[in-house]
Amino acid sequence: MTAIHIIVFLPLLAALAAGLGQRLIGALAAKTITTAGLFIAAFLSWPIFIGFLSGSETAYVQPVMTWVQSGDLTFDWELRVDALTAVMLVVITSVSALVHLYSWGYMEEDPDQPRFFAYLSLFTFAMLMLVTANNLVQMFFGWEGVGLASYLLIGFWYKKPSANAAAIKAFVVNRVGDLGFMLGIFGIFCLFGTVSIPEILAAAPDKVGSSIGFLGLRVDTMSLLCILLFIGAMGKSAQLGLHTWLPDAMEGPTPVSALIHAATMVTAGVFMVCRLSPLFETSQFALNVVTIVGATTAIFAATVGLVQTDIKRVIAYSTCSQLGYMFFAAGSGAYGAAMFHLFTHAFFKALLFLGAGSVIHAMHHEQDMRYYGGLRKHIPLTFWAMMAGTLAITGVGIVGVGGFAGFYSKDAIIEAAFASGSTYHMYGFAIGVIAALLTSFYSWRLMFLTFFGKPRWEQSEHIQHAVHDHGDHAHEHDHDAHAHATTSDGTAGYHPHESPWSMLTPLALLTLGAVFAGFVFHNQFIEAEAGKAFWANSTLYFNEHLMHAMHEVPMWVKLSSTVAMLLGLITAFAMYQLSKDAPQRLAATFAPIYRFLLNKWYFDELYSFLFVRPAFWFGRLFWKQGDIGIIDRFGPNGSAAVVSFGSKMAVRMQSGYLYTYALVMLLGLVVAVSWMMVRV
Amino acid sequence: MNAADIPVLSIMLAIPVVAAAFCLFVQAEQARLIALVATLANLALGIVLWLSYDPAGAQWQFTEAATLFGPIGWRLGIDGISLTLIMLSVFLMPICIGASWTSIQKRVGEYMAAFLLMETLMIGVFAAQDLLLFYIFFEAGLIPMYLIIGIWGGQDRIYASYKFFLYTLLGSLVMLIAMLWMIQFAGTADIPTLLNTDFPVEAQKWLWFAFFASFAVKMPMWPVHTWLPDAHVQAPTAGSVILAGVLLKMGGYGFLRFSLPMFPEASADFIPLVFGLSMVAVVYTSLVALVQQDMKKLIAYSSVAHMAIVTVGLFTFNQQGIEGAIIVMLSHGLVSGALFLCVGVIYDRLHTREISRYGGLSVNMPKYALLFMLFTMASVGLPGTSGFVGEFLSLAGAYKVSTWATLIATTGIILGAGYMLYLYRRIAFGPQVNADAAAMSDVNGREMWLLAPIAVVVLWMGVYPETFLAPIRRDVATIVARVERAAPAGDSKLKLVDLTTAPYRVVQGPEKNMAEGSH
Amino acid sequence: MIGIEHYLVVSSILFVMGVLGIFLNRKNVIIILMAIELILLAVNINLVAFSVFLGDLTGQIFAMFVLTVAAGEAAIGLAILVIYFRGRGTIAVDDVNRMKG
Amino acid sequence: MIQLISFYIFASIVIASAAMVIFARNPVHSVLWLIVAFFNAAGLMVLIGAEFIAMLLVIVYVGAVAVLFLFVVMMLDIDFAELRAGFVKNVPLGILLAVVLVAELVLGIGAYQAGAVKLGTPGAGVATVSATVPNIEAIGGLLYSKYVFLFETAGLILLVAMVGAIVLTHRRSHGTRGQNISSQVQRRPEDATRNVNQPVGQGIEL
Amino acid sequence: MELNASLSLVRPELILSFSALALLLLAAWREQAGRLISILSVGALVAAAAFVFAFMAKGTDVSAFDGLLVNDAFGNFAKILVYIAAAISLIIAPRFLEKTGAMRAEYPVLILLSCIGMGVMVSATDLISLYIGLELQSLSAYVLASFARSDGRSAEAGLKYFVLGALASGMLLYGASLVYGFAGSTSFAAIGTAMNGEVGLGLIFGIVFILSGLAFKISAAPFHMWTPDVYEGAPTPVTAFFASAPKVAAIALTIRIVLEAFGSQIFVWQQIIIAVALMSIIIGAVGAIGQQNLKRLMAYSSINNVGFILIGLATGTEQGIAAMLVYLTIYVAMTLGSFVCLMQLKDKDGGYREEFADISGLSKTRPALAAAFAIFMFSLAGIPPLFGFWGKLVVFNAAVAAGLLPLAVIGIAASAIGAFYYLKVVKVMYFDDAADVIAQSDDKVLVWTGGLLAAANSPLGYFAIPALGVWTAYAARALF
Repeated sequence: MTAIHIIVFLPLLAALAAGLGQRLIGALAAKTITTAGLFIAAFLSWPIFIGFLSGSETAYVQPVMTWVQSGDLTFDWELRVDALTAVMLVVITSVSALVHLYSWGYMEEDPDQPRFFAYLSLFTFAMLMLVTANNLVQMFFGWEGVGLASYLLIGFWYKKPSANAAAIKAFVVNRVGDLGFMLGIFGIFCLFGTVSIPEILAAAPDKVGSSIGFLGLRVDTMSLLCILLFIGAMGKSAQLGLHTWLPDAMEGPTPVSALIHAATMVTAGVFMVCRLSPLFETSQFALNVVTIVGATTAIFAATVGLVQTDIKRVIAYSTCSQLGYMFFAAGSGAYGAAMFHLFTHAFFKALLFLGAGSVIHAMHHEQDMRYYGGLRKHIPLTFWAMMAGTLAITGVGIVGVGGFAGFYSKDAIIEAAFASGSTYHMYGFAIGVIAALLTSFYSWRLMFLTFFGKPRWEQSEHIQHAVHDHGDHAHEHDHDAHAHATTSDGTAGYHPHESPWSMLTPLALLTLGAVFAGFVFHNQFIEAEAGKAFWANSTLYFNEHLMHAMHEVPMWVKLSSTVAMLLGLITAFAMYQLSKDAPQRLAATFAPIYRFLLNKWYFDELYSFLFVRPAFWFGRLFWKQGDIGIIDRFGPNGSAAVVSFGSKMAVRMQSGYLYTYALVMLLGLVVAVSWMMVRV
Repeated sequence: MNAADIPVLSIMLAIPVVAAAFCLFVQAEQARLIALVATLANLALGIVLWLSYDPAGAQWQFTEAATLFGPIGWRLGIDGISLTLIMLSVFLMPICIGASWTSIQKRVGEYMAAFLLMETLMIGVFAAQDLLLFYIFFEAGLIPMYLIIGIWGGQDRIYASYKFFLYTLLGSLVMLIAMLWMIQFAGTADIPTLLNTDFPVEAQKWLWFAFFASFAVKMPMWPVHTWLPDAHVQAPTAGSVILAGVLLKMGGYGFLRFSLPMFPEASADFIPLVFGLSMVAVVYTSLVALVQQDMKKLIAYSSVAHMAIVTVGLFTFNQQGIEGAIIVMLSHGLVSGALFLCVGVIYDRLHTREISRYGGLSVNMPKYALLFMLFTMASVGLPGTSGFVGEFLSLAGAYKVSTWATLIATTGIILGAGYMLYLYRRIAFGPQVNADAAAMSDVNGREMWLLAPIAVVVLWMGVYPETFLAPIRRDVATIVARVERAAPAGDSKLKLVDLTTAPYRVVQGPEKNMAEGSH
Repeated sequence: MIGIEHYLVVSSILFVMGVLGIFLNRKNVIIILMAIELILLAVNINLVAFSVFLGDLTGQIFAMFVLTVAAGEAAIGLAILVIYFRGRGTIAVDDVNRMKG
Repeated sequence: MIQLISFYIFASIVIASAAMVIFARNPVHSVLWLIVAFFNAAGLMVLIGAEFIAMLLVIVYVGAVAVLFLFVVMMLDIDFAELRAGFVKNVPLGILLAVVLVAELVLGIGAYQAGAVKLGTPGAGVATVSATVPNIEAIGGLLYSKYVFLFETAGLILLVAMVGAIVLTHRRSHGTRGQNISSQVQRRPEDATRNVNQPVGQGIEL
Repeated sequence: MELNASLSLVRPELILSFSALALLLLAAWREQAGRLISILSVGALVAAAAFVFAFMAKGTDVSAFDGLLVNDAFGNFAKILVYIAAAISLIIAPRFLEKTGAMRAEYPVLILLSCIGMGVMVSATDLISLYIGLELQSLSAYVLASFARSDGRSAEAGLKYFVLGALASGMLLYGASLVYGFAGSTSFAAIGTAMNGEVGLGLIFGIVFILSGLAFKISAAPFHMWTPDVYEGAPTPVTAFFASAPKVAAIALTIRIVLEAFGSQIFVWQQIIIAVALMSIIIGAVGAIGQQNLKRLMAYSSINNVGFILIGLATGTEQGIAAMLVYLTIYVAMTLGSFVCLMQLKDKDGGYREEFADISGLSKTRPALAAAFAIFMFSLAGIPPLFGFWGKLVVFNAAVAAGLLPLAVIGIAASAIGAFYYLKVVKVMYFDDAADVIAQSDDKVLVWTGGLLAAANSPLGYFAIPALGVWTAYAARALF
């Protein structure tokens, strides 16, 4: 029993205890157990991480037990600890522990709290299994396990149809990615005869340049395998094409969004690419694909984020966009940068989500930013936390001096893309800069709409309900009837309160992360020498040439993201603080584009048209026309009809008349005799 | 006492028959008890069998031979594959009896007798070492199942029972002719001997087809699957459990025991057929499952899709594929059985299988919802459950043979997730729209005792499948060795090509030159 | 002496007429019984002719047995006819179809 | 020559009367035509020297069978007016089949050309027709030696015919009392009569 | 002495003959002695069977009456089967016939006489003995068919049976005369010799005619048309008898003549047999589906089964013949059992029922009877593990061994159609609502007979396989 065992399995035990034993131990105990478990895990994780940072730890694998042994395919349950794992360990356990704590407050009124905490812990366990996997199948176990937990948590409020739909969507879309992942694993096993990650990575260079049969085609071996694996990563990390589930996943409780859909699970794809980076390095083609997909996702999500009104959706698209950054960093070969961004992003994005949760909590579950405004004064602590997060995500900082977390990681990515130099990477660089602008814009837009200006709460149904439920207990749900209640200050008489300490503590801790994570850790993550030493203890391929090159990019490149950030801030300030109707006018002027963005590039509609509706249509077709109309009709029912027709004929021939019988006998005789004559 | 010295298999075959005879003559209450005791006794014997089976020992263990019936040798014996399937049968039987405890109120004695006979026949199928004996057990199962569906079934039970009976009968009759031919050719009906008999390649083709006709129906493979939804929908809960749990496995067992090792060349020749049908089945039946309004029908269609994975796995000719297929069979036996039990639980309360009549059961039946969720996840092949291990192994094996088949079969994980979660959502999630459904009580102790053991085994098989892989490893290896000479080349062969003609110029390893970029 | 083929032709014509008599007639069962006698007569002619031309008495013995049986058959046939008539009051062949299908 | 002419006469009458048997409207006429046919068939047999069988044919058929037919025809008391000579609907098919069959028989056997018929050869040990032994004697000899068992079995056939005819048609006449001979014979005076010493004026108690 | 030796070889027939005559006298003497005479007849059959058994043990083929009859294992096996079937028909009959007012002492006597005929049939090695045996059996059968003379259906059955039977024996005789003429002898052995080598159409026509006549006797399509009507019309015990003993005898006779007389002309008769077999299987199965009357159903079932039996003959091999005998034995048990069940279908007024509607839901009111009936039905359908399966198996095994694969495949596929109507009986008894017209049976004899036959058809029957295999193989070897 080592620390890593405890870190990984304590959440599982806590989840089981809370989930299955909730009747026995009660809600409070369930919450305590899970939260305590996570804090213990987090406290155990940090020393490991620090050990790797300081170089006192080396990578090792802890066996747990055998899993599958089938012919030459063997994979066991085992826990791999290396620098990459350690980074993920601290991210996962820390954010998870904080989210657990946060949920005490956020979910206070929910009757199903033990279930919620059990799911959270279960998720953590699965995520830990994913990052400690030493073979692809265990990684897949974690992969699917987090998918399950995500499904359960998105659908946590299972009475809400939209939550259920979102949960299913998340699971199914992820499965599309998993299809690629599984095929990738199969291909790797087929090629290398093993699914053990170190063995694969060791053997991969030998297969460079070879070709392999796939679907009747002959394709480059390593490209095929990497692309297949990357499809899996795309699903989990909500990259363009397979991203549609992520915004819908906001149907889940906000702590879930923070933990799963910002800090940890969605980064699994990035983690996987980094974990297998030596493999990806064998195929430039695959890296190019990763770059393009990542960059395109970054810009796509950012554009959509511009026009969303739901506070969580804005952050969700932001997440999506940031994941794109991470991928094109990986595609550029800057895996360290990708991991670094993953690391910082975990803190500031979790912070943003939890902050948004705090806002939502304060606003009585109203999530539409159009009904916020002026919250700065009501919930100041939340405001400052959010501000820190915004500063971090937009990458505020001064080149050469320092800045918030995002400043280090995002700039590193943009510079690495530039440094890589190929057409694809230049595309990534350009996108990165533009997306930085957009990021800044929508982040500030969020801030301005939420915390600045005047309250606009009176139009919110949630607030009105809250007012009425708490006020005169009028349950009449007639909207117009509430018009008279509108007060001039736009608050509808509702006064948001700051969240309890259980929610604020995590905000505070994460704020620390958002502010300092970049500054403290950027050396080990991306500096050429320190990074090389740090990442040497992992499977991550650390390209020190690139890291060197990154620091030597022209100054305009280094400044470009800062400029973009400022531009975004200014635009947002201009549109949402100075001119009140600029957004509306803009939307009216560019109506088609606005609608295009508002409808998320029509991806949902397209998929519904391409896949969902045809699936049902074909299902019905196969069932009614295929099974019933053809197979049954010409199969069993058809033969039954033939037989019963024959039976009717036989009965009719059996007329009861002697002469018919005699005639049939004669007929038989004559036929036989004739046959003999003909034949002989 | 040494278990090898007593005829365990014969005793396992005899107990249910004797109990069945008793059941016919006693009151309902006693009949239930007798059936339960008998099936539990068999389960106990099964565990003895399991524990005393030596995976490293002789290929055939617990062999018995007697010449009671002249040409039909009473020759029994099991290898690991038989062992696991026998275990599955004896494990599910007490659960079936328990599932019928209260829901069957008419003609209880006969019902229990039918089930007990069923158990004997199932064990017999897996334990028979004589071709004719196998056929007798294989075919005889039709009678009790016909009666179970026809007497204790639902509205359209008669159509369903006929369809079940005639479909499967017709399928297996031709197989009988082939068996006779084989016995003539080899001069023996002894299965172990036949397993090492090399039939002429031309003869193999039609022999294979004759066996295929039977096993494909039993499996069931598309397009001869249409009996299954009807049979499932109409059968009582326990009938569905045994049908999905064990009867469908006979098809897979048949492929494994006969088609592959006895006709390796023909099997290899017909891989495209098997794969083709399986690919169609996965997509086709999954889509059909998606639009079902009847819970049992949905699960039945999902069974067809899962069985298609089995057929794909079996015909991969490699260790992973075949072991995976066996695990899928075991897993599907447990999971779909459990799903049918889950349907039975709510059917007993509301007496409808219409999905739309339920909704929001998580509220009033949390334990039920949890178990149902577990089995749903196992059905969609979530890692950590039994469903994953088998599917993964069989598809991993299939990849070596056909990437197309693997790709299409793997889409089953998407579609499977689609229809199963959609089902789960409509039953357990959402608002409680039906007052009567909302008033249903959670699973009681008896139902818990039925479902919990399955849940445990499902997780066990998912986390530590070694328990189930160990006994079959040597036997699958034997089969693989036997079919090796006909093993297909596969379409994913590696070719080391000249770098200059490679479709993409590949930059060599980690030492690539930064500035150069590529392409 | 007349050739055997003559006898064979006569007997085959007689045989076929007997068969015709069975299924052409639809009004009277007695005629059918007589038609049966015609068939047997044809057989007897055949047997006797063969016997003589083979120079072998067996055929004539056979014919004798046929004769005997024919007598017995006639008796039983008529007896059945009688009870049938008693029950139904008709011997029209058309009416003998209570059972069919 | 005379034989040939006789043959043709007999043969044509046999066939013609056979046709009449079938087509006659009146069953009585049919029976009479049947008798004609049998007589002429007997003639055909006599022509080739099978005189015993010929005689048997006349005796059995004309003497017994035909009379039996006549008897039944009369007994059944059928309304002959109703018995039109109707034909069934499949007549054309039936006649076609009959014609085909005749043609095939004639062609197949080779009877259409004289001398073409190749008969089998009786093996050794069979009863050959001898010119010196009379037909009836030869048959008798064979019948009571080799064929004795079948002969007796044929007797059983006749027994069956008899028993069958009786068991089917015999009706126990109800209302009439049968005579019980043994009880009549066993009857003794003391069973029948009783002496009583009856006092005067009290009447008799029976 | 030759005659004495021959007579000693026909001892079973002699016993039966004398018993028949004596019992006839007894019947004349004591009018109400039907039951007693039945019992005595059974005794006579048992005695005859015992003699046959004694012969069989000797095991050598002995020719009697200068080659008219033969005493061999094959004939003896068939005789035993015939006697057993006849005995069972006798045992189950009295109560039924009494209820329907048709019980007369002549019934057992006629059965005995018929048995003599059948004995002659199965041991005949000469066309004349064949004919005599056949007619003795047939004439008795005609009488038995119309035995319930007060029942119009019975008389009609007799009439149809008689007319068509006479036509069939006319065909057979015509064929026999042709064979006699062109082979030069009536002895099977001599005919067999003559058949060697090139033969003319005369002989071939003879074969066709003879086979047609025999096909009628075994009710094989297309000469089966009488069967449903006669089976329906005849009193049920008589139908049971028809379906069992005469069928055995006629099939045995067919086997013998085909193999011993026509053996070398296999390409002529094999085609006919195959065609007839397939037609019988299909027509029997298809025709049965539309039936409402259970007796008619059994008639079609017997047509169907004859088809399967003929597959064995089509092989022309020793194995095929042995298989036929196995099938025949099992068939006798199945069909007699079915009729025993049918005879227990009495309503509360004691009337006999034989329609589908009457057995609706029988399993609820008379579970044991329904179970027995179901066993017979599944057995007839050839579903393992019931014993009927074994019969089908050996027959198809023989066909496969002889290389007749297409025949085997078509035949076995058609048997699935057959399964349909057997299932229908089970369905009506088990799945449908109870009609509750059938009263409790008060006839212990039927219950016990039915029970024993059901046991024989159940998987317990498999215990008989070794013995049955040995005996049938032994019997079949006698023909080769």
